[in-house]
Amino acid sequence: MAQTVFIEAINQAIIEEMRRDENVFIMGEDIRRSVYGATANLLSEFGEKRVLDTPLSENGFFGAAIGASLVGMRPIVETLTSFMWVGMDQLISQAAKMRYMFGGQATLPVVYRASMFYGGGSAAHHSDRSYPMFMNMPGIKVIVPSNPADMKGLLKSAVRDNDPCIVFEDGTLAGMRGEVPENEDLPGDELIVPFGQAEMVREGTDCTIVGVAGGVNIAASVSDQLAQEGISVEVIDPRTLVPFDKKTILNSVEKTGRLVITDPAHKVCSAASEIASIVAEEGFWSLQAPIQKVASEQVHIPYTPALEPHVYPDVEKVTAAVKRTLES
Amino acid sequence: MAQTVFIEAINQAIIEEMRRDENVFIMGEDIRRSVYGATANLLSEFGEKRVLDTPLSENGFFGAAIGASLVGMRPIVETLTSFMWVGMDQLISQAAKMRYMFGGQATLPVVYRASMFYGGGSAAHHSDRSYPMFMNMPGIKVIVPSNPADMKGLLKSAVRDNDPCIVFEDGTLAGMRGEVPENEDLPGDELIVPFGQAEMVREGTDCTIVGVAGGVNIAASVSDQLAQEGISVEVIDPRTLVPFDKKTILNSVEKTGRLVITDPAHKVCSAASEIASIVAEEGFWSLQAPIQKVASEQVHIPYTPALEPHVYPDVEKVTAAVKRTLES
Amino acid sequence: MDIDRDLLLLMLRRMWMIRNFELKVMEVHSAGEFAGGAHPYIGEEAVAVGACAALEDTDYIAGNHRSHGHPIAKGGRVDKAMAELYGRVDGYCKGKGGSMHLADYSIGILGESGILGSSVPVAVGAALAASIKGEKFVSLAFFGDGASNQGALHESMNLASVWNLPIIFICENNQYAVTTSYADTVAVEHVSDRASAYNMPGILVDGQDAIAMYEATASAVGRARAGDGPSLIEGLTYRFEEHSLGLGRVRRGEYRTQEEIDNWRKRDPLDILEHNIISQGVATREECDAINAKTVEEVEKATEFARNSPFPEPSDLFDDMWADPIAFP
Amino acid sequence: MDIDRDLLLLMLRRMWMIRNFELKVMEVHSAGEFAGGAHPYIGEEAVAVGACAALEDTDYIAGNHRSHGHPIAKGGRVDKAMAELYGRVDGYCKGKGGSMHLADYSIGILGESGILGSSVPVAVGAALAASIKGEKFVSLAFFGDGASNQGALHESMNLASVWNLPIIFICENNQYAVTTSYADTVAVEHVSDRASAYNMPGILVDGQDAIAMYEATASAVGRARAGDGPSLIEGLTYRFEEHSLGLGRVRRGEYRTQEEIDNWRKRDPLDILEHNIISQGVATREECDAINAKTVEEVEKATEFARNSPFPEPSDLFDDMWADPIAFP
Ligand SMILES: Cc1ncc(C[n+]2csc(CCOP(=O)(O)OP(=O)(O)O)c2C)c(N)n1
Ligand SMILES: Cc1ncc(C[n+]2csc(CCOP(=O)(O)OP(=O)(O)O)c2C)c(N)n1
Ligand SMILES: [Mg+2]
Ligand SMILES: [Mg+2]
Repeated sequence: MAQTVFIEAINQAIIEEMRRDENVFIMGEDIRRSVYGATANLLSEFGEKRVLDTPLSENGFFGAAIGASLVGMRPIVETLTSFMWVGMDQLISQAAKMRYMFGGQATLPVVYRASMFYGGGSAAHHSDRSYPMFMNMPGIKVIVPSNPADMKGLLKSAVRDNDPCIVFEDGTLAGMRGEVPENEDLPGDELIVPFGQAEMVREGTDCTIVGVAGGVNIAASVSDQLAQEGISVEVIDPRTLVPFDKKTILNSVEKTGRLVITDPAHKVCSAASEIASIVAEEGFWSLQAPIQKVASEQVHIPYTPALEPHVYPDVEKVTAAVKRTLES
Repeated sequence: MAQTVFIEAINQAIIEEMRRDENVFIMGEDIRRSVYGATANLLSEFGEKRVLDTPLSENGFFGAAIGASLVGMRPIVETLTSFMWVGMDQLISQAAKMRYMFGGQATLPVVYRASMFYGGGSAAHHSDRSYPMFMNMPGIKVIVPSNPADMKGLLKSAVRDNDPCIVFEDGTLAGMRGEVPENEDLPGDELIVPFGQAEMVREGTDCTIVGVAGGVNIAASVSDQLAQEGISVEVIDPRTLVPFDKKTILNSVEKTGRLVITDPAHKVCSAASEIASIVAEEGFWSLQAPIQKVASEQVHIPYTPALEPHVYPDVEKVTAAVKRTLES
Repeated sequence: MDIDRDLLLLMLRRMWMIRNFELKVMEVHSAGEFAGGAHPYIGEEAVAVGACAALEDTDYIAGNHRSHGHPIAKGGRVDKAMAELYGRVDGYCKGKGGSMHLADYSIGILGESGILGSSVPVAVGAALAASIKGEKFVSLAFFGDGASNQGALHESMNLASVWNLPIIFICENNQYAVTTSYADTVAVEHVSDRASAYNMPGILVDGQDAIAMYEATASAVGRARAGDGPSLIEGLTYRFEEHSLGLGRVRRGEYRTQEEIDNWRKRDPLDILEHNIISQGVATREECDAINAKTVEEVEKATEFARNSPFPEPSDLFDDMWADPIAFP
Repeated sequence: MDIDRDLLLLMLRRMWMIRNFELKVMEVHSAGEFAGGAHPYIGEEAVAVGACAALEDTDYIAGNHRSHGHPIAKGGRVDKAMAELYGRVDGYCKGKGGSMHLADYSIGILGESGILGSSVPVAVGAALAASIKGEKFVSLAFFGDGASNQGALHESMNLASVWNLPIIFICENNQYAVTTSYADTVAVEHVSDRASAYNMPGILVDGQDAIAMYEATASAVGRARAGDGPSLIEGLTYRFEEHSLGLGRVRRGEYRTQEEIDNWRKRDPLDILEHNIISQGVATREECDAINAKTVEEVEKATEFARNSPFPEPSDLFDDMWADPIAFP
């Protein structure tokens, strides 16, 4: 298996899908010169018609992607979570709602790739982790890969999916290396990761940690460290938040009796809140201790490195949460 | 005490605040002729400078309100939740973030009055109940009045508050009559409802229901009906979701051991999810049964009256949830 | 331009269809037969009908809240439209969309949007697909004078221009957004004057004259198909009725004078088209009246169809949410 | 126009301040003294300085990601600006904003926005306040050629025009948005051509000439204060450096030729202003050099100030979220 960087995994997925289906095209700001790194080599292979540099008009080109998808194309749109506010109307009023509103007539196979820059001094305007908002609004599939292989396999699934998808690309993972299987080693000669299937990242018996996006690595580290202290922590990566595999989580909590959730989103109405509420409703009798949410503090992302790290979940906070739940 | 219609309570609050402070002004679409009913008689009393009909440019005038607030005005903006997507960038990137991002230099006393039309055949494009998204993003106070008196008192507080506020005006309450105290009967001669103080709507001992906005009336009806069966249900109205009075709820659950939440928002990452997650973390040892969320189904709002009512929480669903929690 | 006889009569038929559909809608709405709001297109029929007469079934349109005229003008079915207003399973959207969200994907009607300006980028996208695929279809976006102030319009016109897309922007300038005069909200005299800011032709057309609308649109469509890019057409028109059914607060005459309304009613687009048709000897008064009568009949049948169509079952609630279904939470 | 000697020298001082500030920022950034990105304003100094020279302290400005030039041009302090880039408590925003979010509310700098186009409606709002209160202050919005395609610009210019607000829109057309040429994204030849779509004056100015920028802005400010409404000014300029520090992927010359860069560098705004000043006998070469040297010194001091300023304490994290504080969840 090849060691592949997260951002390269994105590039591989795009290239494979554009080769496979000529209706796939990509648009975004400065993608021809691959300013953000994921769109390298596309222009030379696929040409200007299928690799579109857009004006700064997120609402306009988010919508143009929707329109193109309605008439048979499969657009991939590159953007940042923080620029999605500008194009929110197209995402919510059109992408999420059209199919239902038109009684199933509209099919919108459009993929938004939204980078989440956070943790690197990008400050409040460039550090959004907005997937909980898209969980609240039905109609968009919410994809949160936590490693290069899933990134590749989930993005390929998104391109083939017939519903609008937002793939939240966690910027803290951009340089992460991981094993991505070679196509020839795979059944069907390609890497597809299906939606709605959580992955068991670590098995354990004392406590379950559900990690979201970059939170998965934190959870895995906590599990590894606590193993040294004889504490056995199970780690689950939901991989997609819509659809959501609650069964794997409920089963795990049934086994461990304890649940910690680590989510880089702001903690109020976060994915962590939702998962906690599901378990408090459907897994209540399994719980032997209070659920612990470890999510970002309810402040904006400060620029200064002296403050920024204190906003997010980290190994220390998650370890403390696991210990709290074990002690109570 | 006068019986006042919800929409008239809004009008009273606006008139009183505009009389009190000449920096208060109001802007929105077709407000001079009070198309949505809450802005009657403003133009004649306050004139064109302070009662502004805007072009259809939500992002533009949401932002203009922010700018005006930064330099000493106190704008009230009338809109609908469903039009807020168009102006989301100004709400999130500017209103919510400016103060923190500028290290406290910016003060933005701006109020958005966002009607939530739902339940009356307005279909997917006009029926949003989007407050959970604004709970997720710090920086905006989230106000959810459930009756005419609170509507008036909370809106007046919002106008005086120095942070951006969104007052979510539940359209199912537009015609609701309720007692609104006369100013001369009040201490300070006016009705002010402070933020962050939940109201105990019914006292009870067997189960707690937290209702959000229109959900409060449902909860109260359930409490009244179940009282006939000898079941004692406490009903709590948080009145504001940001800030949020968790203490009153945790105290109530300590007493009753059971929690049902009824919230007209879509159920995933809803206010109900958040409240459930708080209690599952901080009130866990009080709970004697699984928490029950009763929120809107995860579909868009269908137009037809044959389907629309099935989306929302209602007395039947909430009653069933209370019984489920009592039986388990 | 020399217009085909059949096309003229098709336009007349569609305009009567819209007029009679809307009259029926007003009647049954005030009788309480359905509850949601609706925005009558009466007085503006020539705009949509003239524009859509220049299109093929394989071309696309997208529209707005004033939503019955566009699909009928594009050849949509009144029975499915009416059933949709009644919230029935046989409606265009199985009752899920209602008045503001008619769509017929079988003939390129991408759907009406209740959020103003919001369907315009979508229409741009259909044109983008034509450009990428190298196909000849075009796309047409309807929006009001009020909506022309939305940022979405600016972005859409700019995108269409820099990408040279086959799209026609049709501004239905009926001079008001609800109660607000366009003179108070549009900084320029004519919306079509804004075309120069996007380096595209901007054409101001008498929106009461279906033939003029057809000719302007046909020429823009010709440009678009030839690869010469987008156009902006403004049809100057007037809404004869109030903004919407069920918005009782706005009384007639409160924001516009009776005189203004009366003057515009004298320029009824149906009178104008019939006058042209008859004076050019394309058809007689009797033939025109027969067309009108035929559409009255069709609308009547459509209303019966709607009334007899069942409501959806509660279990239908979850259908149509996803193309590739997922478990509902 | 006859420009005051003091004003000319003030402009020169501010331009050197920006230039030397940016050079220092590039130096310390590449030495790793702070981590966040930064967008150098080198080459474009005349635009902001000329424009702001036409303002009073009681007037307002709002800007964008290319954010060091605007506040310095408006009279902001380099020590607090530099400390902000270093993420220190003595920074303008106590380290919470960083390079892209400088602001100084004491002198009308409403703040720089990292979301493009997004500060423009805010600037419109300040002008709206002037109009409602009947006061004489004006507001000025800076945005790039790239950002001119945002819907926010359309809505803002239209609002300002229909409400006749005292605002000046300043497009800094440096001809690229990151790697994308404005010719590929702006459908019209000059951004200022779009003014006609909003019924306001649109003025194309040589953005390398501070005096020209000052004169155009002063006359627009005069109009605005007199109640004659908004203006759009486009300063045609050029970014001498790459888009941003810390965006390593874009190599010089990949999207623009070395020749183009060299040609523009020959039109350095500092050379042009000094040439004017010296040739008009306003000051000597030596006096100009002394001004430059003085700003080098101030920037040096500012850098020391920044380096010596402490980082915020972790407990400061929750400060400044709310004006009327609430319990944190
Ligand atoms: C984004 C948005 N803002 C506001 C509204 C409310 N609204 C519905 S119709 C209308 C007036 C529209 O005017 P115009 O675009 O001229 O179309 P017309 O109704 O005149 O056909 C308004 C303000 C809306 N539906 N969407
Ligand atoms: C809404 C939004 N979209 C995209 C970006 C990313 N971005 C930052 S700077 C930039 C280019 C801006 O070009 P222009 O407006 O011409 O300003 P310049 O950098 O040339 O000064 C882009 C695309 C952003 N910050 N905000
Ligand atoms: Mg109109
Ligand atoms: Mg530029």
